[in-house]
Amino acid sequence: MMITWMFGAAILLPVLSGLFLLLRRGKIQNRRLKCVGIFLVMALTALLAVGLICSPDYELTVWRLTDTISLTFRLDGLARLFMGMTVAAWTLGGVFAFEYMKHEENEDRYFGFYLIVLGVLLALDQAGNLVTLYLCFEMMTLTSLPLVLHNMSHEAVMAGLKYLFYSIGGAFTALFGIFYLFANGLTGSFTPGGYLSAGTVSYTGTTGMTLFVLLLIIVGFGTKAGMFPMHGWLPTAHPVAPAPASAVLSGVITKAGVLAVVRVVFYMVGADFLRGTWVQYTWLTLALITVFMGSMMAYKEQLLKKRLAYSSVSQVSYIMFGLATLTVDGFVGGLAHFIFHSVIKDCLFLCAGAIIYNTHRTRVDELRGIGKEMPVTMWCFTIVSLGLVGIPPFSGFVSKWYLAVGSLGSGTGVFTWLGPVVLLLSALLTAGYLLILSIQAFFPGADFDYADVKKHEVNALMTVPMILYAAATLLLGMFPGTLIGFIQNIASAVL
Amino acid sequence: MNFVQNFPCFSIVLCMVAGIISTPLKGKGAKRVTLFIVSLVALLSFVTLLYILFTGTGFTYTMGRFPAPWGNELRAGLLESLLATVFSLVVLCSLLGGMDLIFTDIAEDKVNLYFILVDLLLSSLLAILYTNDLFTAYVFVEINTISTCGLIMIRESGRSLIAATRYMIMSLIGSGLFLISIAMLYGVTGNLLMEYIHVEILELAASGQYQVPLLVIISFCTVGLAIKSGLYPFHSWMPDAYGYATISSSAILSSLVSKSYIFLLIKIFYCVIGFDLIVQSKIVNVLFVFGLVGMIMGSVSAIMAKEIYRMIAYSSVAQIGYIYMGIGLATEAGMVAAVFHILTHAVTKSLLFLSAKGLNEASGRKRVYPALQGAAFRNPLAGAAFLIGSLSMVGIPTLAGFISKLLFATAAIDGSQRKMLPTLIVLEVSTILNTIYFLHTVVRIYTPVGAPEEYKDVRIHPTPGRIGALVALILMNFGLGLFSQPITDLIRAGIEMFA
Amino acid sequence: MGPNLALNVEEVAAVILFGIGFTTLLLHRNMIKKIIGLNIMDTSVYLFLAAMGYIEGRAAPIVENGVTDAEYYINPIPSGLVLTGIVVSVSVTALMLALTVRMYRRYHSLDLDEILIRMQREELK
Amino acid sequence: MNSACLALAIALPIVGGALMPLLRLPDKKRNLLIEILVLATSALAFACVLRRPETNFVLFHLTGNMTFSLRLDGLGSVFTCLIAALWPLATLYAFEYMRHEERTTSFFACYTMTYGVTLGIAMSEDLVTMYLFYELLTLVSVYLVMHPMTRKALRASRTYLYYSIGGAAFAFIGLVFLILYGTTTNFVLGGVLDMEKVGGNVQLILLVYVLAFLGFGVKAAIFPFSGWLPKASVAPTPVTALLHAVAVVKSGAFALMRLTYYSFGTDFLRGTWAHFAVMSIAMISVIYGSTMAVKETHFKRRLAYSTISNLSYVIMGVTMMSPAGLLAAMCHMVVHAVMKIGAFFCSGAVLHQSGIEYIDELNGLGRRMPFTFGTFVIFSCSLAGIPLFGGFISKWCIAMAAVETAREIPYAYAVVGVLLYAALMTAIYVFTVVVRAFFPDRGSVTPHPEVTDPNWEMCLPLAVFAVATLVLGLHSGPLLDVLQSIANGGF
Repeated sequence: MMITWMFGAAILLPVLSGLFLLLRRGKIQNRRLKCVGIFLVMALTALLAVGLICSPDYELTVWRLTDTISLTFRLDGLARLFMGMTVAAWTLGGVFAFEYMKHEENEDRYFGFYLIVLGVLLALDQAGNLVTLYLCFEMMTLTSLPLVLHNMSHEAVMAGLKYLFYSIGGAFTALFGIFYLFANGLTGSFTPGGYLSAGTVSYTGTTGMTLFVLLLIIVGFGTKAGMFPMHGWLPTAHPVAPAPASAVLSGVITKAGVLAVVRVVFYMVGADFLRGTWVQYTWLTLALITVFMGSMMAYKEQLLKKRLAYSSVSQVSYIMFGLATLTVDGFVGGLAHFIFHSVIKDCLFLCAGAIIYNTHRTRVDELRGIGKEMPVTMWCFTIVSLGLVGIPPFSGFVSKWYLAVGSLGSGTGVFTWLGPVVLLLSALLTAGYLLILSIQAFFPGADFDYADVKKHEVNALMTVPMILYAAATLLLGMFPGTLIGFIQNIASAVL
Repeated sequence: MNFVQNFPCFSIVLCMVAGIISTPLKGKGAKRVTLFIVSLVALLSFVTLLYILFTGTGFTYTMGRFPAPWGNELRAGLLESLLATVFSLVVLCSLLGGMDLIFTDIAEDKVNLYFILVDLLLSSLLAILYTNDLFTAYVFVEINTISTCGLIMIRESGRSLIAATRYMIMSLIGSGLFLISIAMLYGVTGNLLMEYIHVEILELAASGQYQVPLLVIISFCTVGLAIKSGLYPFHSWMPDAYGYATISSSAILSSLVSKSYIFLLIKIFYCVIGFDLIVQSKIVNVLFVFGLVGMIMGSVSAIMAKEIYRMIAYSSVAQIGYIYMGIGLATEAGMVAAVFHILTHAVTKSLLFLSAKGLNEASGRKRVYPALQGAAFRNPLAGAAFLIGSLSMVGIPTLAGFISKLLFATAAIDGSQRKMLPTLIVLEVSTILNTIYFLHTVVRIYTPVGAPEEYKDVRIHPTPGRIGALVALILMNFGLGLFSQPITDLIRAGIEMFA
Repeated sequence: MGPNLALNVEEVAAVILFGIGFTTLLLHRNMIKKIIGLNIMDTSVYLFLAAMGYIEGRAAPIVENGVTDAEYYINPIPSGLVLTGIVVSVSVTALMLALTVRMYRRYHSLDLDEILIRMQREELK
Repeated sequence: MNSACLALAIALPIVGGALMPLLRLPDKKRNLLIEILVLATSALAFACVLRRPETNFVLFHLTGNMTFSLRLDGLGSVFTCLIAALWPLATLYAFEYMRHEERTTSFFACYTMTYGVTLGIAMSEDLVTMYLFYELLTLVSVYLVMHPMTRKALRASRTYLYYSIGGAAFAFIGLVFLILYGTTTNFVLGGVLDMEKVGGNVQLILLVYVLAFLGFGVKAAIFPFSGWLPKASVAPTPVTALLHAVAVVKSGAFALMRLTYYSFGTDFLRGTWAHFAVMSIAMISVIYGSTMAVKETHFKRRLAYSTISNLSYVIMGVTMMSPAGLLAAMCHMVVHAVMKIGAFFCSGAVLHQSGIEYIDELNGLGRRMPFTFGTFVIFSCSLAGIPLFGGFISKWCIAMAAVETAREIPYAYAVVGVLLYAALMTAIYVFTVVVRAFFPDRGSVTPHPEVTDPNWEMCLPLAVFAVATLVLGLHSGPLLDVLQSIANGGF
């Protein structure tokens, strides 16, 4: 009973306070009070979420849409992992935004939707069956749309629409698969290991068709994760959104696609069903293409936030690649990379936001010598960049290690070695597009004129989240044991 | 011999007598005589119909005292008396509906002549319906032609003169062909009475003699009557003739005259040649094709027409196409459908012409479409009548046209497979075309805005005669639509009496 | 064929005349010529009928010498038909001529096409 | 309940509407009278549905075995309830909407008569009766299209007329064939074809079915014959909303259900080339409608194209030729009716309050008319098939039916694909409106800053429909149960 209440509160509290904020838009004059209120809501939600994370597994059927379609939520290891990441990223991003959004218009609307998306994401993380997952997925798309088009320039609105249509299109593609699976008997809630491999349900679909719809689901939900060929929205949408929004978009929302794929593949169908089939190879191929292509595009890109967006395209597909190997190590690597990349990319976007907020510079070549102006920001930037490249002892190294191990042990023919090669190549490119920034920022070269450079760092509301993220990158890289153990528990259940 | 058996002959003679009486009378007197006689004829025909229904068989009536095979005979069956009833009722309604206009359109000293012509026309129509020998048929066909010509040209405008001329020329060609076919038939069989010819022809057919002359006879006769009834390529006289005569003439001509020839043709098919022989001769296929083409071309011309009367006249071309299509199906069901459509068309076309006149009066006597904008509000009765007539032509259930369409379609499906699809498709295409021109006009007359200023606020109050005629025709339309079962049964029984 | 043609010389003549009359009626534009064509056509049919109606060796159907046996006379109907036909054709011709006069008075032409053109011109005014 | 009540329910609005112009009442009294009339009819209709008369009601005999007769069965009840529920609300909306128009009396007369005729379609016992009401529907509703009396409206009304009557002409062929080859023309679930009579003419009958399908499909705006619908959106919004989203077009879809499930019979049709043909037609219509809707910038016309696509969802359900398909078709019929009439009313409210017709002029209007656009968001989500809203449920049903059918006929998978393609297009064409209304480009001007939400007469229907959409989405179990039993022949 207590859990039901906590569950309801964790979702409804942010949603309702977000709605309240939207309805009282522009009516609350005292900004400080408002920010404190929002912070309290987020903190309370985080507490509730932590409470849920610590509680034992449960499954709640909240409502029945029809006799066969129910809205069910369940808490398991995967849900805990995602919930934890979500509240953490959200709270830090929120704090950052208190300062960042000062000079933007319509901040009430921003915070209103920001809170609503938080609630929806918490629900999404705990979605217990296909329909609930799909519902939350759509809701997330719709409610996060205002975050993307926040600044309302023509460009932003167009980007927002692009985001919307890619996401919805992807979701509908996946819906085809959901229809098929559901109509043929896969109506239950998510179970580790899935139904088909275990044969615990009378399934009437044909193998060929099931494989096909699985590919559709992977590509469909993969849209959110920016997987080739449906990655087009990501580099358009991220740069136009406000920096804290980009951070959570890239750090958390893209991962929702990963979550959905994991749920379907590992919790409905079962990895064994997929292993060795053409769908697995296609999935691997798509993931690798995305990894490589994302890095290349990021390397070529001159706009800072867009570069980061391409980087996200590439990095999220690391996760996809790990999952696609269908091995325990790959799975662990993937999910670990999910956490690490979230932390890192959140931080990178916050740094970019801080730079934009402070100096209004958006292009990479304008950042020479900025290390002198904003040392804290750039240090954080450098630390997490190293993490992303995968240099020990930073976190990215751990996940990439597992990914490589998983790939080598997957028995997928050419992919066993091609995977690690591409990952390495991409890591090199990552170094190329991120570290070069740090180098230019701190060592602008002899001809750089330091005369009119003053140190003007952003204030604590912005630096603290960045520092926390950077610290997390380092700590997770040095002491990954707990996290990896936790993920290994999940992996052993599903594989 | 029962007294009732004299009625067909009486009707014909009465009409002629009415014409003779009308000669010295003035217009008003002639009108009274004619109306009386026409009503009387309707009554007599109806009694005949009841009598035949009651006795269950038709009868023949010998004119003069010459016994067969020489004399002239009338023959009354269910079909003849039914058509006679409907025809005389339609004549009555048309006259009543256009009465005020007869007196304004026609020079005062000629009004009585008009009524004489109408009497003559009705008598010839009745004679064509009832006749049982080809000689009488020919004579009355010619009388029909002459009186029709008179009815067209009596309103002395340039167009009506030319229309009459064109009508005469086409008609004379038709009657020439008809006449020569009669002559050849006589040459082959030595008889003019239908039954006797039929017997001879059956023998000839059985023995295989005279195949070619027989074919020529059938073709001449069919083509001659087809020309006279205005089947598609021979229709050019119709629009002018119907469009520019006084309105009663238009109503009578379009709904009755050509139908009488068609009925004569049907009668010849059954009673003279024999239906099986006709089917073998393939002439029905020719009729079928021309019927189909006529359905489409008539409608297309109607769509292109710029005046309401010409539109209705072209629609008649299409409707005659329907009837020939029904005949061309060469089945009994097709024939029933054709005869039923004769009735439908008779009551609908006269309704349309009369109501179109009403609309025309409400629009400053202009006939072009733009002038008719909103006319139904200026003359509500005429508007409603035109609406109902149009809906019937389009084939909305509960109206006569729907039943016709239904019968045609059913006949087509029951009949030969080769004719089924063309029939159905053309039927539906023609329905759509009908919709286009009829309902376009309906929409226009019911559009309350955009009427020209000068007669925007005109309100027409129709004469009692007009009201009565329109209401009667509307009721007949609904009657045919709602109680079609007894009527089709009647027609079927009538056709069986032929054979 | 030859002997048949020679035997039925009236019928052959009738058919030829019919053709002439028919085409004249149909194709000539001049009203008067049309009417002449009409008459030729009708006449040919009467010739045909009369030829058909005559039976070799019988008398006209007028009772002569008190003989009432039907075998003695020819069938009166074709003759009657011819007579009636002549009457009809006379009246039709009269009607046509009357129409022609009317039209000539109005349009000053006997050419049907010309009349049509003039009529349209008149209506346009 | 006496079966004469059926006839009464039909006659009441027809006669009442026809007499309305003769009474010459002042506007207020007339409106009151009409609302009472409509409500009474609805009450009667609901009463008929709840206490269904067991017998039929014969109006009169036509020829032979053809009668004009009324009878309420399960499918008819669904349609009856649908229109009986929507009509009073739409009428209420129309009072406010038409306040400043001319010739309102004749408008409302036809509007009310259309109600009766539509009920007639729902309550017809056989194909002949339905054909009669089907034609009448065209005739009474054409005046409503031409009501603005502009050149455009007149042209649209003519187009509507030609399409509809032309369609009926082809439906007529089906009617005649059923008279000849059926045991009866009455509607019987499972079909009435007499297989002995059909004999070797199977191919012919299939062809006829396709022709009749196309014929009745004209009203349901299937692809090659959908041209009239977008044009007809020149009509006043209450007409576009009620007739061209519900009454008229649903009559077409309803007729197709009757034709497929109750006349020709699905056992006869399943798996034949005709089945593939009609399925393809439905799919093409969906694709066409949704794609054109994206292209269209006129608000009402966009919704009209959306109607084309959504109606063909219903028809896709129909063409699944299974009880599940019928269930899905009925479900989408109901759901689409509620959400599309709501969406149209939103567009009408915008037009009425601000005169804006084109979507690119809607910049920021969401702020000015929060209620209207708030409800529009609900309708949009429902149209796009987002869970929690009604549209999702019906799409779910269609997809389930399609997957089920696809086990035998793999072609039906294409239906699911088309469904999702259309869903994407739907999302595009509705959410662009929402985004424009709530998130205008910076620098674009909000026109008519003084515009507000309309008064209660227009808002009440909107609220009701929005709530209905949500309820259908959240708690559709009972509805689906009823529809399920109808589709299985239980009613």
